Amino acid sequence: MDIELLPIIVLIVLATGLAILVVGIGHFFGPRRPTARKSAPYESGMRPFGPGTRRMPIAFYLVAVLFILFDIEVVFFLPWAVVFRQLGLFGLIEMVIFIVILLAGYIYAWKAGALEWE
Amino acid sequence: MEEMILPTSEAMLDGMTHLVSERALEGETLLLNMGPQHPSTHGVLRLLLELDGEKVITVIPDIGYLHTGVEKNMESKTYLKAEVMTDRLDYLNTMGNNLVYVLAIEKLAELDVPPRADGIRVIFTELQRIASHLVWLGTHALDLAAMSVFLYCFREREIILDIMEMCSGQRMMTTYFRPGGLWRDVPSGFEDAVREFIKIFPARIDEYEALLTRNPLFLERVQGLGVLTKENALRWAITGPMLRASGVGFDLRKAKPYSGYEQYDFDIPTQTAGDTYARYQVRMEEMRQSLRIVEQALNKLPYGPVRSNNRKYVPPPRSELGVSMEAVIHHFKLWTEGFNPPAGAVYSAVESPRGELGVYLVSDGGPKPYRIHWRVPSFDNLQILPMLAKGHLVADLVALIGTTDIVLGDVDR
Amino acid sequence: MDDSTSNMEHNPTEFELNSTVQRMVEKFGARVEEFRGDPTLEVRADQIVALCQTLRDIEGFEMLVDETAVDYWPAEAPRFHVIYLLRSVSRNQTLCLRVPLDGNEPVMPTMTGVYPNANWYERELWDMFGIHFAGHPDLRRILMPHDWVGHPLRKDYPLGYEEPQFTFNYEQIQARKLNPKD
Amino acid sequence: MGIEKRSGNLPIPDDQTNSTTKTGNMGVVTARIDDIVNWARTNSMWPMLFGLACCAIEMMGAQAANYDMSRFGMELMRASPRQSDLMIVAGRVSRKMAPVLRRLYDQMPDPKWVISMGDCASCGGVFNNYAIVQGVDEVVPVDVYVAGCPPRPEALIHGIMTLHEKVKQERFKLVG
Repeated sequence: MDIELLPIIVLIVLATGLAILVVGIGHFFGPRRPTARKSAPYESGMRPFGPGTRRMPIAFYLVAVLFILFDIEVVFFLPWAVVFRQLGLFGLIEMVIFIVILLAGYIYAWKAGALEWE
Repeated sequence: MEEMILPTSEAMLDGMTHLVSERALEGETLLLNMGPQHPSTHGVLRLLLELDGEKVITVIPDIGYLHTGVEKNMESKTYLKAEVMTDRLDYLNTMGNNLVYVLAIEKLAELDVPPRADGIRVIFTELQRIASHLVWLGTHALDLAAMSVFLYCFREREIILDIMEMCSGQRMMTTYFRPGGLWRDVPSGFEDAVREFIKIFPARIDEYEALLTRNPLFLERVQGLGVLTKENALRWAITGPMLRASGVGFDLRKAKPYSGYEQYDFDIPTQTAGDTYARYQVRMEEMRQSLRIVEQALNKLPYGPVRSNNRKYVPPPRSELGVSMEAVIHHFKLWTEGFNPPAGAVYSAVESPRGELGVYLVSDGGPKPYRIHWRVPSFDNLQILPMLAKGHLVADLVALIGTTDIVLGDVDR
Repeated sequence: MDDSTSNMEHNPTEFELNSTVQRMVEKFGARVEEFRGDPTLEVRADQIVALCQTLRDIEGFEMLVDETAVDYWPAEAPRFHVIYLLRSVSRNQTLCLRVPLDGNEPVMPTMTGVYPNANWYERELWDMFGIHFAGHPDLRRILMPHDWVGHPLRKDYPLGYEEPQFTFNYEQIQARKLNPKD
Repeated sequence: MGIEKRSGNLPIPDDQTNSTTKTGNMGVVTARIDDIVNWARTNSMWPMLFGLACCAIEMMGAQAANYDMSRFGMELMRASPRQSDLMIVAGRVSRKMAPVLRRLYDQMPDPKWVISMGDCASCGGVFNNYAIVQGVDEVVPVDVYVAGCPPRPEALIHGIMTLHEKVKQERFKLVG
């Protein structure tokens, strides 16, 4: 474990530690007084009705999948951007090909009307 | 009391079960409450939405969550005390409410109003129109995610509220107009404050226009949304900017001028597209026209009394009380029992920022109004929301509520 | 009442409104009252829909501006008067119609066939006065809670005045007032 | 082990100085846990977006640039009761709205406070009739009443400052 990775480890430990600390304090010390009226679902002020989980139209699923797809694409940029200098021209071409492939997918989705709601 | 989750049919529908389609009841389409507590319903309006995913199938408005029983309460108060309630109806157009109530009394009692009072009434009503349009623009843009416009609009609105507070002592609920004129004359700093506002405001409107008018994000959301044809507008008795945005140039200030509007030269902005963008353009242009009226009214403001000297209806000035016995008698009568206008029924209407605001006043000769009905524009403008919203997305419904510019105090009375 | 309005097709004269009123009087035998320069036509309940139909189609009154009611409570015979205010945007005229109704639970034909925006007005009249409109597509309460009893704007309905809480009657009001603590 | 809230018995100090005096040397800052918790609560108390009538317009005015309520930690008007600590009842509450108001109050997580803004919310105000609930304290427990019809934005902010002082007085005892 060479010394360069130490800062990242410290960062991870601090971040998760703080998160756990904050949530933990709230979880353990926070008073819990659930009443039926408080835990009733919020229906903008009206009485809740019907089952909580209902059938969702497929269009929501489509939008979600498209988002995840292009989000992962962005995640691949990060390691590339870090070593961008060392990779030089080869890295650039590699990434452009990667982007073009996904761009084709994007244009297809756009033309097929996946982004419009209807 | 235990509140368990009730099945769909009885619980939330409060007697509206027969209006909801069969698909909704068994859960194929989503029944959702855009209910009384919602950031974009501009008050306590409840819309029962039937949604197929994001698309709105039917909208069932349920109003009455701010019903204040003003008409019943005014029947038990004398004319002057009842005027205090008129401010609370359409709380964005308080001066307009006062004006229409006072005009109704003056028409009923055939009271004369000195020209200076008429001029000041016009100035304040137009300033109130600008203030109301500013709140409309601020909240409408806020609903469409243009946060900064809200803060700019309220900055100008504060200037107008300061002018109103300077004259009437209250920022919003002024009760400044009284039957037969005004409560009292404007203070000396009034003219400079209004001139200052006239000087800076056109630049501010250009600021809003620069932010929104050619902003593609805004245009994408408002163009072609909620088209209201001319026939539909007339059939559903839509009045005000919504009617003028559909091509009918009907404005009560021109059609039936009151308080001396015929002296001022201003034009009525109209559009023909009838969609949300047309209504936006009409209201923005109306702000400029109102400013023109304020300027002309200020230049033509005559000197003289602000209250008619008809002692049967208007209390005498305090200076007279020490001198003449009749003044004391009139003063005592007016402030204890109020005045008794002749029996009869009148309808008087003014052009409020939302449309035709009218008062149907029935008097039986007693000191209290026998029956007073407020014809409010938002009541009709809200009635066509289900027709406008059919087939649009839920996000467009938010823009539609903004463009109808409804005020729930107006709708529920 | 005649005035020069730039965007009106032609400005109406006093004579024109009177001629409309005269035609309606002959056709429906309506009674005319004049107050502060505004004519009011009084017709029976079964004539009102036909009258509004002719007014809208022939006389050009496109807009039903307002529909309200007045309760002359002690008078039993015509207890409720339903008032219609029609407006002709093209001719810039306003006309007031009045329909007297007898009894405490009057029934009246609906106007939604002629003017669709009467829908909510009539629902409010049912809610506030208890005037039933036959043929109304969905007559239910609009302003009051759906299970409210009574019609508030009737003259015999109490105002619901509650004595305000001052120092001298603080204890009695405090005892009666429910002050939830949680 | 939870913290049981017990309202303090100290009178609200007339001048606005903080009720806890600072210790002498500032080497190690010690403070009671009550003060830390109260300090955290008062400085980020998020109101619920619950505008009813005319007072809501004044509340928007107080939130806007000129009076800027967010200087006192009230940056966000949370739309849902789940994320809000303070309910400002801004406007007249009608009989049809009272159950909705009560349900929203119940759905707010503890600790929660209520400011009744304006005369109509505090005592029915101008409207004393069948349609208006004569005072919100018949529906929800109210902490601070702000007078005015509508109260000026400064009056609302003063009401909020009074609430902050009241919250600062609260003392907790550790429940075993």
